[in-house]
Amino acid sequence: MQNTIYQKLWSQKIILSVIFLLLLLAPFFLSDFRLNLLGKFLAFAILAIGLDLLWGYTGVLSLGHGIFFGLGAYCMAMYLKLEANAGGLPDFMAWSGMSELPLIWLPFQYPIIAIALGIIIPAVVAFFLGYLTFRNRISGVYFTILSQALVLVVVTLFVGSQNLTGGTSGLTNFETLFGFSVNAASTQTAIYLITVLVLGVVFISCRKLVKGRFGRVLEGIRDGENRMRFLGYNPSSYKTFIYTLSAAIAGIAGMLFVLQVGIISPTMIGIIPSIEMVLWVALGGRGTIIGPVIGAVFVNAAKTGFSESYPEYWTYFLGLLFVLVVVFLPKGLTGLLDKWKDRRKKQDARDSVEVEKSYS
Amino acid sequence: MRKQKQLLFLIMLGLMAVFVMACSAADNAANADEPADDAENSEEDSGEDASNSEEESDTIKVGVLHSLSGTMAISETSVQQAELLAIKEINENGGVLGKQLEPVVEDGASDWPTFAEKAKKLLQQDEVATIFGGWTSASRKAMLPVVEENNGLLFYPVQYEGMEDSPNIFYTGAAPNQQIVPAVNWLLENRGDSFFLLGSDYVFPRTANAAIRAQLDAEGAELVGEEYTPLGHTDYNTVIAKIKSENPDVIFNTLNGDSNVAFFKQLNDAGITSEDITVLSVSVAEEEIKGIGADVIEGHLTSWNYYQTTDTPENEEFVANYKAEYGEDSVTADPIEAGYFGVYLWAKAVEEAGTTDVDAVKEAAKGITFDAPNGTVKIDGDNQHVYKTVRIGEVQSDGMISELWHSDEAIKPDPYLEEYDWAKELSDSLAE
Amino acid sequence: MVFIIKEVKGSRIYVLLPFLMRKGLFGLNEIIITLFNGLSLGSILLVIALGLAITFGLMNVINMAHGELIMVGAYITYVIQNIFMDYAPAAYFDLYFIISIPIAMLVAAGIGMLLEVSLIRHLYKRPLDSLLATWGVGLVLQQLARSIFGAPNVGVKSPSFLSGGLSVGSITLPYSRLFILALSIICLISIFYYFYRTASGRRVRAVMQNRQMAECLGVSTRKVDMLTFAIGSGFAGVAGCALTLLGAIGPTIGTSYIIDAFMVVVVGGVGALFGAVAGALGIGIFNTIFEFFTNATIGKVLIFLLIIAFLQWRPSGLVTSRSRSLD
Amino acid sequence: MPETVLKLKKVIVDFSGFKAINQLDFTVQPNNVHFVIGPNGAGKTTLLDVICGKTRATNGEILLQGQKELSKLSENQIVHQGISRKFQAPSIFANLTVEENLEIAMKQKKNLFSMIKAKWTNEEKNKLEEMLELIGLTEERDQEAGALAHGQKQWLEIAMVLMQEPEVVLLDEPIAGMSKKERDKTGALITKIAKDRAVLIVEHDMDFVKEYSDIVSVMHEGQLLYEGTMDQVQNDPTVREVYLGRKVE
Amino acid sequence: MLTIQGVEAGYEESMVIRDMNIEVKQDQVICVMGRNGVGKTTLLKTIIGILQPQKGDIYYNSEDITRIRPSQRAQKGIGYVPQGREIFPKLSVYENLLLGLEAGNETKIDKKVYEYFPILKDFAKRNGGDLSGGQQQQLAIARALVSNPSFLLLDEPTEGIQPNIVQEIQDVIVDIKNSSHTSMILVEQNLDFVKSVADYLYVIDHGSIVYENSIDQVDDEAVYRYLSV
Repeated sequence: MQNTIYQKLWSQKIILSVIFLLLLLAPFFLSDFRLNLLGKFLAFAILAIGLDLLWGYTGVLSLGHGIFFGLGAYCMAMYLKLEANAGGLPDFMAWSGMSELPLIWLPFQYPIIAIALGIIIPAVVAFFLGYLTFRNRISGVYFTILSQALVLVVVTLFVGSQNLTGGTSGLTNFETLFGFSVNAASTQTAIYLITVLVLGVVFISCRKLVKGRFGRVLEGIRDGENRMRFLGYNPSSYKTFIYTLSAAIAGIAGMLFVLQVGIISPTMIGIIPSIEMVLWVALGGRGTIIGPVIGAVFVNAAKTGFSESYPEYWTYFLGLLFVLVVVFLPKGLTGLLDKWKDRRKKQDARDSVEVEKSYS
Repeated sequence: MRKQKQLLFLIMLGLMAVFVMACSAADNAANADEPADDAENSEEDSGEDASNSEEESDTIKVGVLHSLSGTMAISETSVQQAELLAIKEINENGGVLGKQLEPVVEDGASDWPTFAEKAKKLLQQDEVATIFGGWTSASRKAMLPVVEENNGLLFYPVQYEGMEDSPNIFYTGAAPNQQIVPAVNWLLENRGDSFFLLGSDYVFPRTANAAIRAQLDAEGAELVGEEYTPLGHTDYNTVIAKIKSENPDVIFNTLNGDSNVAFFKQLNDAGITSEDITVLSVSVAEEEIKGIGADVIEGHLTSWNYYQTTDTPENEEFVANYKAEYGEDSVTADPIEAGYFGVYLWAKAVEEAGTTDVDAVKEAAKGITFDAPNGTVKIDGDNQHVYKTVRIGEVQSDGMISELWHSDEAIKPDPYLEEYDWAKELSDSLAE
Repeated sequence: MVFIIKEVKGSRIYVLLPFLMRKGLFGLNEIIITLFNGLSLGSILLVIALGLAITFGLMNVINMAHGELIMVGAYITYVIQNIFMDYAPAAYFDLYFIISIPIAMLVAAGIGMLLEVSLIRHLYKRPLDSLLATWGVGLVLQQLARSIFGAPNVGVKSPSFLSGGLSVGSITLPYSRLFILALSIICLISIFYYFYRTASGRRVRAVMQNRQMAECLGVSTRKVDMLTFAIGSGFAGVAGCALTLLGAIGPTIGTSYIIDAFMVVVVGGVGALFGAVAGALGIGIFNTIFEFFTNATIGKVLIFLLIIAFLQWRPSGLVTSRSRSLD
Repeated sequence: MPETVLKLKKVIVDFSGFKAINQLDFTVQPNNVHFVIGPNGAGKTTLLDVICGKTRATNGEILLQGQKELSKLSENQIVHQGISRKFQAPSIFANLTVEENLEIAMKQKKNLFSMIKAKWTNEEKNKLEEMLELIGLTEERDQEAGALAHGQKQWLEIAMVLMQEPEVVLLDEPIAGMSKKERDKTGALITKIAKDRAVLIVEHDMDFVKEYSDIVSVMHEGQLLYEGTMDQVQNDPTVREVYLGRKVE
Repeated sequence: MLTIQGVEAGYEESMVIRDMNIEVKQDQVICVMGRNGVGKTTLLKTIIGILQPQKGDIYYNSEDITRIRPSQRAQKGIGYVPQGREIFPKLSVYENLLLGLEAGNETKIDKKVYEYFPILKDFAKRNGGDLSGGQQQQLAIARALVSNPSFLLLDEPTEGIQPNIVQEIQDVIVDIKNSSHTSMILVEQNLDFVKSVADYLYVIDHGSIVYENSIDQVDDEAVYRYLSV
């Protein structure tokens, strides 16, 4: 028994390493544009891992992860914008009537602080919302709808405070990052590689987190929150923590997104993208760490592919995909793989099982 | 039970196959320079065919990038249609440089990062000679760094707030001095001098209103109120209550999209007609009127460079062709026309330059003219905007707009409002 | 630059000051108008949320395609208007609106029924999944509308008897608003009548209170589920019809209302029709007041913050009712 | 060790007017297998609920070891005080393996950060082995708990309760739905675990109660009707009356 | 009329009743006795269809009804008075009774129901949830009777209610037996009452029938052994 588990882990490790290696080597065989796209997908994959910690492992569905992604992205974008204007006032501030840099923009002159805030701000926002809702044992559908309302609040605020956020246009037109041209192919390749590395780190640490005892507790909360109370756990604190953690991860993903796409705007953090993020996880397979990665890359590749090939009809595909996956593949693509594996295993074991059953 | 599962499995398999196909299409495009892929690609729909490189082909690829889905599809699809019509007409007349134009259509999906991504794809992957696209300022701003970085071309067809002149963008819509400034002047002369500014909360209305405030101040007119509502806002009761209590002579309306429908319907319901307060809109054209309902907006004013009723021989032909292509019910409007003649301007510049090379085309485009449906337009060599005639019009009961006034000649574009003393402070602060 | 800042602030004060100074903060007219507008917004929200109060509130199904059912209702109105324009004598044109209400209801109900039988029925035990699946359905419906009616908005001409308004002193109360107010009351009464005075409504209530026992008495819970969902969807159609009086009719009309509708139901308390009424009016009035004293953007933000604060105080909404279907 | 491990003083549980438990005084002694029986609606399960914190007492005190007041604590705090409960329906975690179920149930610091750092110690491993041995699921340790037979699930849940090293174990109908053989095994298990702690069991199966009880409490209408050994209970006329029809002649 | 053949049923993996064989003839009243938790309620739930048996079949008027839904069984004339009454708390008494008609065999509420339980007429407009336990039980029985069922399942109709109402209910059950062609399965704890109404008695323990006999040959001591503590 023990042996086969080790074998399983071993082979999994090999497959994952190969994928990782392939991703690292991608710059050699993909065009700049495709590499850039892939980098974007991988940034999404990072977010999906965080979202899955929350949904797949802890059973809390957030339809508002767009804002955490957005908060991270805006933090990075603010730094880039200031860098592009070389300390001057960003253009949109000028035409919305500001004469000097507003206070809240000041910290973002320093890249380290900007990056740190890109993680901290989403985490803090999530912590407060999580604390307030989970403490009251608001859960399930209620939390989901509340998280959606949060998106509306944040998006409305971002659109409304044009002088601070650039309004609907968002922040774009960046030039340099640490003195390198953001849009240069070499910088983009470097950012891509950083994305792959961050993905690797997030992947491994989340995997470690959920494979351990902590992960069991999360699954316990997902499957029976009240039962966990009677085993001596306080599910609210766990849920708040995971919500905060996944928001921080989303923030990281947002920062990587901005670096590669070169723009962040409220359209990217609204209701629709937030729901799409959930689709990535659902399609890849919730409750696994590799699932959301597969899902994020797969859905976005499909979306890009469809919309390039059938710009007028791709929303049909996306909608149908949503329905079919949810109805027929509740465990997503990884679930499908597992089923195949199970079936093969069961085939082997069928005879013996049947003998046993007839006796019991 | 088992049968069900088998069926399910088949469906999933089919879906995956579709996926793989879509993805491989994308991948093929990725390896565009590898000739091995050509045989496979030639079987694909020529519209999607991305692999033929320019030298060996007898077509020129041009990108058409508008929102075909999402909230902005409401406005952008018609512009896209006009551009495709122009491309078709040019092709029927022998193309450009003897080559046929091949439009590569992409969906910006009302999402600005998607505009950036698709613009990048068009320039890097498809190597299009130019892109026609965008509607919102946000989408243009998203594409701007991409076209600049890749030294591509973008023809942007919508009136906007100005304060921009990218070397890689041609602006075929109106600059503020070709729409807003003359409209304010005309209103002051003809309709009264107490103004209420109403706009959607984004960059165009905010910037336009900043200019209007300065202009009103300079003219000694009265600003009685200024309101912004979120994009997509649908309840204007409270705003109308505020308007009523201020009782302005004129409402200068920079609302966008759906909000216009809600505003005009509710304004009409509140018993305010064009006789009581004149609303002048700068984002309401014939097509929007269809959605608003001519009965509720009748008598209100608009300021544009073109109306379907504009009396030129070119327009007569344009309207006829457009209707022939897209149905009797379809209407033309200013952005549609700007998208349409943008294609012609580009084609003319390419012919002039003898190549699709961006720098050569830009050079050749300077001062080029074209007899567009709205009259003769000319590209300004300095800021790549076009000279256009300004027209104030009144909405008729049939949904058409009849012209009340037009400028004597095509007005020189002035995106930074440098010509106006009252705007000095404004433009100075932005020019830095 | 200083100049513009002054003006920005100036304009704000401009808007507020006349009220405060010229007419006084508590001018009677302003109070009446604000109250009426709040009531009117509340009634619009109520019309939109009534359907959801049934499908989400009573059945605990999160139907994200509800907004698209509203869209269906709006397009039905458009289609019927066009039919009247082409075939009916001009004198009877205004009747189209009256006729489209029941037809919009029936068509939306039919689509809802189809949705229930083909999809939602299989997801009752997975409420979050039904949320995701119906969102996909919404996406498809939206694109379908775009394919059929084209991407641009379509225009619906309000019937002439609803244009203009009722003048009370210096105040004008638009007929269309009054109509929607009346419509929301009619909808409420008919829902009330249906649930409390008909055999079919009685079955629905029985199923929601004790599904198993109702089944044991011979009530086909499947049929009841289907019917209940269809009715909830039908009211979305009615809402779509009403919304044509106020705003744009396009493929994305539903998305702009759906979250508001959900908030109404959440604030009102899932499973309580009465709660939905209170929630709608509360949100409507507060929103109008906030918007009146600030602007539409800040008003929206304030109202959402208020809702979140409210849920801290009453996590399960204004009216809590324990219905079996939620256990 | 004090005489009484758990003491309820004048506890009332009022469900909007209906008193499921009414002025109940109740004590549990250490090392006893203590059964609670009574007709339906007598308040047996409510008694367990109020002890473990699932239901709040409207009035009264619940004292552990004579001093710790439980009635104001939350469910998870009560667990840490040393009271563990097994519910009537098997509530193991079906998606986790047998071993994982025991792992999360184990007595340990259960706050967030100690759980992130948590690693198996030798002591813990030994304890796990012992427990698997005790419930006879060593073979099935890597199996998903959902795939176990009904009896095995119940044992696993008892083991999860024991992993918390409680002073008082509450069991709600532990043998419902079990075969004769499984019942015997469960009985033996209960006798074994009662060596170190008090076990309070709600049960209907009289043969089982008779065989394994040290003391039996009969509840009726939210109050304690009778308490004694099974023999005493069986010979008490009021008890018989309550059981054999409520038509009081 | 009703035949239960080798039925095995329960919740998830735990079998509550095993290899159950019961036969009810036309106009017969069958009583089922046993202590709490031995499977009596499970048996009735399986007959009405709330639970699906894992094994075995149920025939009603020689038609196999094992796989049809409870509502269809109700429409075939099986009435059910569940343990715990299960009346609809927010429906009025009258509405609760009207729901009894859903089985579709009758269109009007039979006056006899009000003769049996006059209180239901007085309280017609009150919410079911506001009635006392005994009144709720009367309502539950009345609700089952309005559809004029040919087969009635009664799960501990006298449990936990005040003695005067117990007597009323028992009288009604005896009257139904005597005055109509309704067969019954009655779950009861009170042997004296059982003897006054039943034709045949089953005693269940640990999910199986441990004793059965025609009522006139019942051995009281044997029964008590399975019922008492």
